Amino acid sequence: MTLSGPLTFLLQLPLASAAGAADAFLERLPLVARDWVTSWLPEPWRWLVNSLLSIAVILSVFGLLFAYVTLAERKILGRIQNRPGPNRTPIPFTKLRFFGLAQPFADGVKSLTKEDVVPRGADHLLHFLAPVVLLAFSILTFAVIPYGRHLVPVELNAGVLYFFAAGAATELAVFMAGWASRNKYSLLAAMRALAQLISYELPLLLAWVPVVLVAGSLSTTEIVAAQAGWQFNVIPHWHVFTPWGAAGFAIFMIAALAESNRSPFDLPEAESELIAGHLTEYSGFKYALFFMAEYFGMIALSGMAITLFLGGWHAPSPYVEFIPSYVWFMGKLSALLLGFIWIRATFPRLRMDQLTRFAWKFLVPLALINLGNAAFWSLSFHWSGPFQILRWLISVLVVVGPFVLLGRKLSAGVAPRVYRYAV
Amino acid sequence: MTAALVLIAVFTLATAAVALSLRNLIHSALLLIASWFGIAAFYLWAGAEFVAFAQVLVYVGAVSMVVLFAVLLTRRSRADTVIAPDSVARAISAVITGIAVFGVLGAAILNTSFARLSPAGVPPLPSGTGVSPVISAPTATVRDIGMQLMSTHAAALLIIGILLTVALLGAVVLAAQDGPESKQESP
Amino acid sequence: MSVSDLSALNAQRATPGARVREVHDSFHGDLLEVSMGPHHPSTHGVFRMIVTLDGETIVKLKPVFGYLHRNHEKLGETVTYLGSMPYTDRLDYLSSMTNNWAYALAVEKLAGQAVPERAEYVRVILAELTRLLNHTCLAGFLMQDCGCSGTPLMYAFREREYILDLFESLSGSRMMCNYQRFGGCRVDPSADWLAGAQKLTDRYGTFLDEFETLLTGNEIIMARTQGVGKLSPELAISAGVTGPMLRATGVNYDLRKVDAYGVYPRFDFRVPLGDHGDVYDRYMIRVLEMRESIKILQQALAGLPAGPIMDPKAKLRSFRPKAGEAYGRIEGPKGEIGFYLLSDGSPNPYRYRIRPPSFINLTVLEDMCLGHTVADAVIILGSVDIVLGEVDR
Amino acid sequence: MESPEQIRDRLLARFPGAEISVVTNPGIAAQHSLLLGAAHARAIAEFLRDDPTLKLDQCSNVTGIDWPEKEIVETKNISTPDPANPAAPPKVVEQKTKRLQPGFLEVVYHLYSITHRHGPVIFRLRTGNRTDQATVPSLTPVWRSCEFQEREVFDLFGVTFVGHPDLRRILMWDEFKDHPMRRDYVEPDDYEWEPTPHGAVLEKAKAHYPTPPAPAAVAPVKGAVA
Amino acid sequence: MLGTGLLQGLGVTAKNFVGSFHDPARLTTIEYPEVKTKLPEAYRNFPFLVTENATDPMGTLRCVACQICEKECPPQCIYIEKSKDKKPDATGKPQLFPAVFAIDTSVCMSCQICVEVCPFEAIKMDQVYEIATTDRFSALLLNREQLAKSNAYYHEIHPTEAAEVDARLAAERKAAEEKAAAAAAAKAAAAAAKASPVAKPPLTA
Repeated sequence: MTLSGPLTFLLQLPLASAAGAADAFLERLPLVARDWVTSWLPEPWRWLVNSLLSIAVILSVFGLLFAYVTLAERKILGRIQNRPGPNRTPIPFTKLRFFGLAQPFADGVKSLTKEDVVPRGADHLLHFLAPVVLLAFSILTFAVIPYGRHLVPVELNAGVLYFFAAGAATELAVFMAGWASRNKYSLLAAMRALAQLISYELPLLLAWVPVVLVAGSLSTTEIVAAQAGWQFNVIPHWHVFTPWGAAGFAIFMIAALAESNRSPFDLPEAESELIAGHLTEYSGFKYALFFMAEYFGMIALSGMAITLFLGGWHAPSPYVEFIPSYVWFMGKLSALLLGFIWIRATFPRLRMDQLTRFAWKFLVPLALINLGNAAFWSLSFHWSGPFQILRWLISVLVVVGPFVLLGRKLSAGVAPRVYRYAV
Repeated sequence: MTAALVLIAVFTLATAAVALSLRNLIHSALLLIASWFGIAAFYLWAGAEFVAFAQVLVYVGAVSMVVLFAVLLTRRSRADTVIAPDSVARAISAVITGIAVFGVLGAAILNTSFARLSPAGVPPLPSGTGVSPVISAPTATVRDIGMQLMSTHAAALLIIGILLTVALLGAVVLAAQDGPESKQESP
Repeated sequence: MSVSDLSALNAQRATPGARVREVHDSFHGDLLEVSMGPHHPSTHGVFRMIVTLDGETIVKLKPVFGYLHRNHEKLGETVTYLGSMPYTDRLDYLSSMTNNWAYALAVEKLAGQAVPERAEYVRVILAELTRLLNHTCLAGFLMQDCGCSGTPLMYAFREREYILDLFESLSGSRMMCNYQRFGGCRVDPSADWLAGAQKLTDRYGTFLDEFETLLTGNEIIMARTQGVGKLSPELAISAGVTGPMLRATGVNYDLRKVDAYGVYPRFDFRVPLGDHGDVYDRYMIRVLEMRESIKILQQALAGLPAGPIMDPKAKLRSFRPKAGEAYGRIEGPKGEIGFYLLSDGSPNPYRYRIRPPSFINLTVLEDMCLGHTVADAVIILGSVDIVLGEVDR
Repeated sequence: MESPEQIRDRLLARFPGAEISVVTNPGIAAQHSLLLGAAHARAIAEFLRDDPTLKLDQCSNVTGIDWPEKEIVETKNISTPDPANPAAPPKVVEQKTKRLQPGFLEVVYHLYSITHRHGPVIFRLRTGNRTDQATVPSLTPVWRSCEFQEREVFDLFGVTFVGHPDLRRILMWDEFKDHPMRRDYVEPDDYEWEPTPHGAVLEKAKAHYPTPPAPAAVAPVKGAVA
Repeated sequence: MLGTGLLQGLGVTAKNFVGSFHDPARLTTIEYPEVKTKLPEAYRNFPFLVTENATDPMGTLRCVACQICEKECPPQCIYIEKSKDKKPDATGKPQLFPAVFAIDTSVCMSCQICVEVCPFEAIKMDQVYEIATTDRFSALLLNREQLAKSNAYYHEIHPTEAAEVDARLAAERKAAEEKAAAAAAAKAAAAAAKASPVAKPPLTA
């Protein structure tokens, strides 16, 4: 991180200063727009309208993102499966299709107009509350993510903790949905959801603890700030480009897959086993709310992964810093979402016991070792020259060694087989 | 300011009380979780951001799951119905336990030396919202809490850790009485 | 059936197999009875399993079927011998060509009808194409049951389309081919068709390579399928399990080798055998069988003789076999498909019986599922390879 | 593989007193079968399964056949030589004898040996009649593959298998009354009413549903529509 | 190492993702109402009745109402009523014709057995598949007029098969004509012989 020499210095000379980038017009555009709107209001109202505006912007941007992520998921899944995906929904009253871009709105209208069926034996209150609670908590998580250089809705000292506290309540809603439906499949799904949450909460938390340790703060803005700068103007100082950061990022993303109930960890809604899991008895708009919350969760976790490991809104190189920070954030977000979709298209589902075993016997030990690795990394920050190479070597070894050993243990007895033939 | 406190307190106590009185165990459990949210809100009100979020994370995120699991997995055994809810022995033991816990907590509170807070130090809260955009002081940062736990209260931390480990092991031992016949061959 | 009856059932089962575990001790909670199906995404049709669960572990599983029952055998007794041929398409609608063949073989046995050599070759080509089709689809369905979001299934269906195109251009229909006749085949494949079949055969290996890269080495699939749904060879033989499921247990029994029907003895192919009898073996045996099928196809297409496609003495109208009975069977993709016909000399069979492989293979479903979880039951059912049109008849 | 006659002789030597006979198949396939009496069926089945030379370890196919009661008219030409004129051709008198063959149900088992790769050995069991004595011993304890197939025969033909562990209906629903594969089975007439060119079904349906549901659809064949 | 299989799988799906944009062998979807596949010649759907002459379909049906197809039809979806009188067919021979010929397409399973058993080449398989209708009852019961289609149409949909059929029919017709001519000649010869016993029998016999 601190390997700086004359070469770096020379490379940095022709570049604009960070302050210059911060003041670029595009960079400040959202702030300018906000101030322009609030300037029409009397002074005492401005703070309130400011917060309302940021809420509205977050909701609309991520609502739209949700809509198009569903479309992108269906289209990418389609392309991976060698079919075009939804492409026939026209703009209403016209024959213009635009590759089916109106599909999410058609879906929305459809789910709004569908009958809301509640089973007779269901717990009506909880059945209604479950999607509301789920959506509320998923939206709460958006509050602390720094979307751009100047775009943090709420600056909290314990921002990361807040994020995960809000996220932890979502599985509660899944349980409520499963239990209130009065359906055996839903109940099994609820139990699975609980077990899954308990199992993956731990690796998820342990995966970001090293970041806090190295960055020295629980505030999201400070964590992003700690990842500023570039090595030789090409390798950014993002946490993912350190051995412990790469391992932490991998663990975090695996746990995030599990937390957002995505394949290969989509057991609570395993369609081939539990029909639709906790969503079995939901229809119409409540179903759509669940769907939305699930994607919000996915987007929020990706956003947090970007904040913690992928340098937040920082550009990958000073040469492309002229592109505004929020564009970089959204680009990284899209890449991660693409990864989610890609993984979903490829992997089968794990079984419940394998899922928990994978968490407790593989991810948790790896995350704990990774914590030690990060501690070593932060204690050895002053090593330089050949010691720097040694530092990398040790750190990589501490990541790869346990991975190989634990992986071998995990996959014991599972191997490709050789078959015999009778002629 | 105080209105917010009153609201939080009423919410917490009411949910706890209703949780106690309900017959449906799942509803009780969910209300218990709601009251934990109330406690978290109280911490927030008091400016202890870290503790508040930790409360939600630990209690709502994890302990609630354990509670729900316990409710769902426990078989309704005959022993529950035999003990009458209003038996004298039970009431006495409950009262004694309650007084003991209260005494310990009260003593701890009374013996703690609180840092003096200037009125200005209390964070300005928009009444009723519970979450403030900026909390300035008293900034007990994570680093401070960590330092405290690792130095002053290291012994307590260790003891709690051992206690929890023992409890965990006990739970494992209890759960493992399944016997070898159900040991499933797993790949 | 109550839990106490289970021990009685266990005692009565003379053959080896998993036992129904009695769960009535104080530690276990109440058992949960879940009715999987008839409307369940993974039961491959309208099939129902009444599953009794202890947590998520299966302690009892009773298959219920008949939702698609149309008394096919009675229908066969009310129509002529020829009239049953299109009905056989509808048994196992993934492999109508082999059903046709099995029925034609049984009738030919009954009536002593000879088949020209060219027709025998064409039958082998079509049967092996059907095997490719069926096994590819099965692998896709199995992976769908494992939770792959449709990707392997779509790849399987893409290849299936090419085979169905071949069937359509030969027989006129994609799935309900109605192609075989007593004493030959209905139409002679043209040179174009044979070239198309050759092209498909040549590129099918490439597809299988890609398919296997996606699935065979996948750690999740291996973890999900290895050691799951084990079937012992003794139980498999006793329960009449046939086809790839039997060979996955290590029993070397392939009717193409044993009965040597048709012109199979002329082809050089091997029979892959599994050693574990679990879901992974059943999947892999099918994949390996597909590779052998490609070899057979290459040989059959190269050696296809010229000549008539129908025996000139074969009768289409007023076909009345002599009184008597015959049982003919072939190695269908799902196992031994046989037809038992009893003739009283009239134009309609007196008794028309189908030996449905997937129905009989389901006998051991409970034995394979006991002690596993719901998720495993789904893939075990998927690995049995059932088509409800055949199970329920 | 041994012929059915050889198997019969060995079985008779092993089980003296058992009813075993060979049923010849007049057809071209010439798959002859053994007819076993119910009393020794189970023991014989176990013998067939375990005998080292036969080792019929797979029971491939189990099926029922319904033989309803039928009147058999046997025509016999009796030639009586004319006592008065022995040189003349004998006088031929056709004599018809009517015989009532009692009905029974038959269960046919097709056995194969996976070990020795031979087969089929076919044997049959017959019930006493089609009503109250429609029982045969179950062979499910000998071969598991009989479990579902015997249930199917029970369901569709009404043969009760004594000793079957789980004898329930399998393809028809539990409340169903008749046995549909019997030859005298009368189909229920509760068809959904649909126009069809075939009068029989239409008449039945109309009898069941006195008022046709859709008057527009009554005309079975409408006039020319371009 | 753990995960290599998974990575290979990701590679395969990525390959298919890219391939679906440029490789027609991968993306096989055809967008149906706008684009249609070319039907193979052998494709069959429901049967139709062949008429010799499109201008007079009912007068030139090849069907002679022999009812073989009605008997052989496995789902029993054909319904025929014979005519009371006879009409001359294409060769001028008086034949019965179907007064009623109906096919219940809701029951028909397109098995082609009626085509195979027909000794008169009168019923063939059609290729029209867009036959959805909102009337479940009478619209699915096709009558004689709806079923009759010309031989030219048959040539259009099954050219090879139709050519074979026509050649066979022509040969049969020719044979029949020759036979008839021979019979007529023989008759004439017989008559001639009767008239003049010294006349020689015709050579064409």
